[in-house]
Amino acid sequence: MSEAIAYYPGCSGLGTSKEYDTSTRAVCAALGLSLVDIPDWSCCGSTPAHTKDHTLSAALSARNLQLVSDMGLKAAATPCPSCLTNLRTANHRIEGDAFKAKVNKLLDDPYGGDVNAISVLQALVETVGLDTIASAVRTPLKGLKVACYYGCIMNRPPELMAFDDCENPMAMDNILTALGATVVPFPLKVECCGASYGIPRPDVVAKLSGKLLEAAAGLDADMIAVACPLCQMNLDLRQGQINRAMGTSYRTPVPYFTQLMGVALNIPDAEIGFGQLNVDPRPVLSKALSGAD
Amino acid sequence: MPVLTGKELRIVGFLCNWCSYGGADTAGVGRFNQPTDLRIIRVPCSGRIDPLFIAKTLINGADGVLVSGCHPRDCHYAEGNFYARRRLEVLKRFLPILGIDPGRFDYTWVSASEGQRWQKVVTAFTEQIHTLGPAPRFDAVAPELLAKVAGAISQGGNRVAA
Amino acid sequence: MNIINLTRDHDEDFVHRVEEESGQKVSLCYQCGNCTAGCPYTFAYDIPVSQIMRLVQMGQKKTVLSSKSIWLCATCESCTTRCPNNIDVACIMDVLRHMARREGLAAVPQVKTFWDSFLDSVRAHGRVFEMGLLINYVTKTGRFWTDMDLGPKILPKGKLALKPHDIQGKEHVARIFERFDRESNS
Amino acid sequence: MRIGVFVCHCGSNIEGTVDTAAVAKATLEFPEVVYATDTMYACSEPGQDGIIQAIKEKNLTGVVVASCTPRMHEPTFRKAVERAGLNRFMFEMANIREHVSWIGKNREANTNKSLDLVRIAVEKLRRDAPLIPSKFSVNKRVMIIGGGVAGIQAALDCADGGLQVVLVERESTIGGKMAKLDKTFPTVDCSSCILGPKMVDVAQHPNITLHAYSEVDSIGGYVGNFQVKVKKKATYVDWELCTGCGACIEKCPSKKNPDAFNEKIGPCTSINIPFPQAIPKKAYIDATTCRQFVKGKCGVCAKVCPTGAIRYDMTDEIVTEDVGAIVAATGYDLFDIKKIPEYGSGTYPDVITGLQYERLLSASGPTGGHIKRPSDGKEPKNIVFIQCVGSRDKSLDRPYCSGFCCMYTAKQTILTKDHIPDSQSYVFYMDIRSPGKMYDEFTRRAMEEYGARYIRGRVAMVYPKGDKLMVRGADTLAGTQVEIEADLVVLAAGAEAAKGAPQLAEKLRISYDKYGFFMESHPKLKPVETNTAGVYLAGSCQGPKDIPQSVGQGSAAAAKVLALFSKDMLESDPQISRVDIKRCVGCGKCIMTCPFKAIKEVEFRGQKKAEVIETVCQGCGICTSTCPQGAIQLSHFTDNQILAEVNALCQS
Amino acid sequence: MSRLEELKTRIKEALPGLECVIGWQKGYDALHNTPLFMRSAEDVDKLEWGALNVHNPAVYLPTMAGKKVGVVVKGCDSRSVVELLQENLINRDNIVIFAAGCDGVVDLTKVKAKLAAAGTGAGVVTAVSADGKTVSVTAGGKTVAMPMAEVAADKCLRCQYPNAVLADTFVGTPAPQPTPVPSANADLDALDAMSVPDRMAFWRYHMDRCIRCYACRNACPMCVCRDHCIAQSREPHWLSQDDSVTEKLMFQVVHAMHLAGRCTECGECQRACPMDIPVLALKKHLNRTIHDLFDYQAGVDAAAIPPLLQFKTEEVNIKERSW
Repeated sequence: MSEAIAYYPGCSGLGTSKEYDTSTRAVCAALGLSLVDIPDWSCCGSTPAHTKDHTLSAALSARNLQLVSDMGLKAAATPCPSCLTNLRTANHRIEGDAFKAKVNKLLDDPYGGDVNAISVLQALVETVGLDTIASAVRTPLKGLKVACYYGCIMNRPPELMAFDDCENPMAMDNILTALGATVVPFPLKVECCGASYGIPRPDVVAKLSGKLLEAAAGLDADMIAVACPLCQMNLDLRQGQINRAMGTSYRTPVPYFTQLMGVALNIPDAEIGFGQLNVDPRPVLSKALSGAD
Repeated sequence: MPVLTGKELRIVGFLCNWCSYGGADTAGVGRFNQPTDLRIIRVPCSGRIDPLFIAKTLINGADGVLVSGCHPRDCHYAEGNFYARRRLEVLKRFLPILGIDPGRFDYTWVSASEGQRWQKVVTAFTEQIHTLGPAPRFDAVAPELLAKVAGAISQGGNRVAA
Repeated sequence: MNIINLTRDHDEDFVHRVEEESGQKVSLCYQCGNCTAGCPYTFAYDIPVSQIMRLVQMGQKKTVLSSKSIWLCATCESCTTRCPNNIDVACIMDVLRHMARREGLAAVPQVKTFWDSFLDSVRAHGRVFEMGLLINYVTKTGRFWTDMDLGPKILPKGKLALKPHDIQGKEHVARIFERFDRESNS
Repeated sequence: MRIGVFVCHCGSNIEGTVDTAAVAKATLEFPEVVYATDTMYACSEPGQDGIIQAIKEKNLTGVVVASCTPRMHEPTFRKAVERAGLNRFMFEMANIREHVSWIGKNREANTNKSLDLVRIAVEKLRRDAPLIPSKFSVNKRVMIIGGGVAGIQAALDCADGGLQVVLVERESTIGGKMAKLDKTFPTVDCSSCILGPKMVDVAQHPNITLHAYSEVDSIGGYVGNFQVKVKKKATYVDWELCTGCGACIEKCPSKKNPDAFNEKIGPCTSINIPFPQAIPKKAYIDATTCRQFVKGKCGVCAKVCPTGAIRYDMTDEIVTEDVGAIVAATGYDLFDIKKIPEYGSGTYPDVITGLQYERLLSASGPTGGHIKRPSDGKEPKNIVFIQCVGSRDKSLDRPYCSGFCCMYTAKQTILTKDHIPDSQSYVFYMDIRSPGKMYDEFTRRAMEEYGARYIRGRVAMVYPKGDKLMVRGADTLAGTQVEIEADLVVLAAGAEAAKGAPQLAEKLRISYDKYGFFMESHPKLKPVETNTAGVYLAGSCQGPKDIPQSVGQGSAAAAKVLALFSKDMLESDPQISRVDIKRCVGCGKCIMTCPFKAIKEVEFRGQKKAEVIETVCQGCGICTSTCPQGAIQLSHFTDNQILAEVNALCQS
Repeated sequence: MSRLEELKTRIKEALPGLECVIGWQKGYDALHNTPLFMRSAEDVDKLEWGALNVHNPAVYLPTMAGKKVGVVVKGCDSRSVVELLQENLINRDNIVIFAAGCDGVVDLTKVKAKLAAAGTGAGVVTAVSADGKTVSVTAGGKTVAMPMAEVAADKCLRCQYPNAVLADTFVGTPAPQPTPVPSANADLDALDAMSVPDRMAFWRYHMDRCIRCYACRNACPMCVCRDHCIAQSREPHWLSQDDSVTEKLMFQVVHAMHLAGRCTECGECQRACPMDIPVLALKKHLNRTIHDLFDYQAGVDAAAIPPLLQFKTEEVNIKERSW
């Protein structure tokens, strides 16, 4: 078994993306990837923090990275790309001594800069490996056509994120292929969904996410697999708002890729948490899987 | 007329004719401003630069020596800079045992097209020398320091320092 | 349209501040438009991002800091990733927001209010309390209709906790904010 | 010694920030300096006359000129002092322009530094000795490396000038990139109609030996006497017997290989002649795809060849060519458009390069001159051209302008309209670069007469939507995002140095820039010369060039070679190493380290000694810094001269 | 048969074919052995072997180039022979090497210090005996016993090659390799521990004492320039005759740099120094550098090319400095 990695669920993992959290934990446990909870972790600050100030944003992230360091671990994994960006940006900026000093001035316990942050997706691909995933499949997702949508910041900017291709990432596609699903070449993989503007500017989200739903439908995808709580919320929960604004009538399921992994690995339904989604993927899923037989 | 007292330090450059001297020319043609301390001695090839020239320059009181040649593999004479690299690196590591700060000597590679890089190198090296300040001289070691070291030596016998 | 007198109205200090705070060199921009071409928010902007860059080069502080665009940028990094001159455009947009805040400007107030509500929530609980954030935002903006339609979809799922998950070290987090406030006021 | 010092104003170039009169006056304090003056332009005729006059009137025996870089005018002034009766090596320069006046504005510091530089020049001059060059014979054959239009032009001009020419071409045919073009701008001439006759001339010229499908393996020797080993790669066809009839191509069963000549948008056979006008018109086998080689059985071509020319057992062969000069004309390669994934090249077949589009336009191309898009063979209606793909892009380490893309794109929009009258071309550009005779008028015609829609802005991404390609870009003039539903996207891929260019430069001992383009001797005044005597450049190997520029450089390089060969004997540079036989202990360290094998061991009164071979020594001085007893000294850069410079600087 | 007796026998056998054989003999007193040039059997009988054979006889070989000679070597001396062969300065066909295992030689400075400490500093040494562990020196009628470990030359305390690396005739049983003791590197360790300015003062102090006698150079088996040493030539004119610390230091730098990658650390330079200036430390420092950079040791492989007379296009251990 591989070395333990600290686990940073992110705030939404306790709320709007509970099912991402539970399915991630279940899948990683099934694949022997040991995720250790960070005691008393706090919010990374997300977008609002960096739009206010870079030092504040880095300090909010650094508090958590230092907690990981206190655990004696060298790496933390998070399912949420927004948290990931903040953690990695903090690490990057802290390489500059002056900035590091400013950040540590805000903290109770200074952070040394020695904890790497990666995504759960990266850990699954690099630490667990596609071969292990493929051999763990119990229910192949044969017949299921999936568009993999990574969101805008999972891989960008490439110098910072240092994982996968920034224009045409394949990590999630490769996992789903390993699960037996068919992936469609989704050209808008890294286009922004509207991010956190769902509340202050729902019109913006309707337009951007609408485009994604349209592209996926154009490719006959059964569903869109995602890796970001915000993308998931925009595409799934707000699908009705989008339909109203754009005059469309999509009913596209938007599960987390970890949920689909859960299905393939025969994880109990409760941990997969399809019931938590707005558009329930189960009807489409069972239709696709049975059609293949 | 010496260097401008208080403003300049004595920095001597040994540059190969084909790449680095040309690079310095290119910097001039591009009007890339540089500190004025450096005096350049032109040699055909970095392989011509006997490390002893550098030792001599530093022992005789220069504050810094900068050597620049063609990038490895690009030597006009095919191999000169490969020999130079070995010999200059040995010298660089030798200087501190003599009591000369190794920061007073550096060698690098600048091609004839790299005017901007030359500007950067000269500026950085000159700054480095100014940070180190005027070089202490063998013939002007402070009497107190000399007495201290001499005392230590007589404790341990001539051959061993302390 | 305004005529800009470049001898008089070029605020060089503004250009320097942007460069210093972002670590980017704005003169690298040659106005190819790739940022605007890739920006998903161009349709919502009042000034396209490439013109924001141009106006920064021109030292047009007021126009830039009062633009709506800087509040509508989601930091999706498309511009930064594709800039042929390796300019971190998204970082410049961030810095422009910081400067606008300091000038008391927020051309899209509800965005600022939303972000502030978010940070207030983090400050109070150590983590974001999503329900509280929404209520706070609605109260501040008076936009009572916000996401009312989603309530029936999400509330039965039990995803939105009605009480915050306060962390034990929430005062640590609060102290980060306090120190930050002190540093920025000093 | 009686030394004269001349400090040049270079107009205001030096005088602007250096007090030249003060420098001149102060040098009179230096040992052996008997005369010093400032002068307006030392290199001008009156300037040189002034030096000559002073030498004669003041009986000067050595001269220092403080002016520009010696890399510029050292030869000029050496000739001047020689005209006055001095040995040309009794001359030194102090570089107070490039190394002083142009890099700082502090007049006091500059004046001071200039004086220091004159001081070391004087100290060096005091230890100069007259040097007499020796003469050596010239092999009046020239090798041209690269058979594109620049190399062809250089070869023909040299051959017409009576020289024996060896032309080496990497591909199986000459013609280079120009042979792949359909038409040329701004005249819309048929490319192969104007290049074809030149290629035939090469084949028929009695003075030209062509090694096609060959590469330079190694180069030894020096100006006048190079030995070049050329690797003739195995073609598996005996070209003495091959008549180019094409029977083998017709019958070859391996037909689906990507055709390099057609930029891989069409298929070709494993045994192939790239195009009908190929020179030499000989077949060659691509062993990586040929069934005889891959599967070990086939032999169809051998069976059908009427002259029995097929040789499956052929191996690479090395031939040595002795030549006196070399012209590098190795051209350029295209930027790999796959490096910009957001444009979808490599993923979407209908995203192609401009050169691929030329092949689609060409009557000899894979579509017979009908524009059909690669994915489904449909005729495209909306065609988007994207400029600066791999040019002017720091993020891809390609900050330079490729120069010719603006023009060929304009040409392609015109040709597109000619081929498909109801088509619409869109061009995304940043700036239009069209400085050339009739060039800008040509781009205007594309817009005004042919209706090409030019959009000022870059493209962020290309993605498929149905059977269309969505092109999302910006129109920065309108300040908006724009989208085009395109049928075909043509990328103006930038030019980069030819593959293997740095390796060839190392063999030629010439410099190249960080992108792999070869360095000319002087960017303005010596554009086709290099810093290695006897090696010249022509065409895009030096930097991107269009056809007229390349042809001009081919002719220019030929002129340089003809001028070099106009003498029967060349003078060797006497700045070479010499052995003090008394001091030599015969250890052979100099022999061991000499890169040119220019030092040999000789017996002198029963003792081993080193001896320099005058014409082989290139004057690098590695031997001098290797010899512990200083027995071998590089003339004009002796230990004593450099030590005198060091001492002058340390004592001043 | 002892090593010495066997050596004598073998040399006598070989002598008819040789111009001479170089070794050691008793000197002006019992403590000082001196070089011996054996041309006859009687000469051979004078040969000495043991802890007092401090000289390196290889120093004479280059001057005898062209003649067929023999040389008796300790392990350290043999490295000088090998280095001379590497550099083409002597011809293998003309050299016959006799060797035996070496148990170390004394450092005369240390011996004299012991005598001085025992109050018998001055005067002629009348007898010396050594049994490998102890050296007993009789002077002024008084015998002082000294542990070999305390009077052995530093180089012997760190000896890697007690037996010749190259020999035509090796007699007796090989000597065991001593375990290095920390004090063997005391000179370099002390310099390493000093600050850079202190080192300048250190060399200033010693160069003030240097009398510029060139004994260091003359004793060095690798200083093959001899009369053409650049320290004394005007063409090229590297050094003036000025009696200044800088000129004297520059000479030491010339000597050290000319030995970079060539010095076998035989220690003759320092042994020969009448002023006891620790000039070997400079060469040791360079040898350490050469070893770090090129994983090379001089004088162990006659076919090896010295590192500064060759190069690699990619140097693993030389890091380009970034500007």
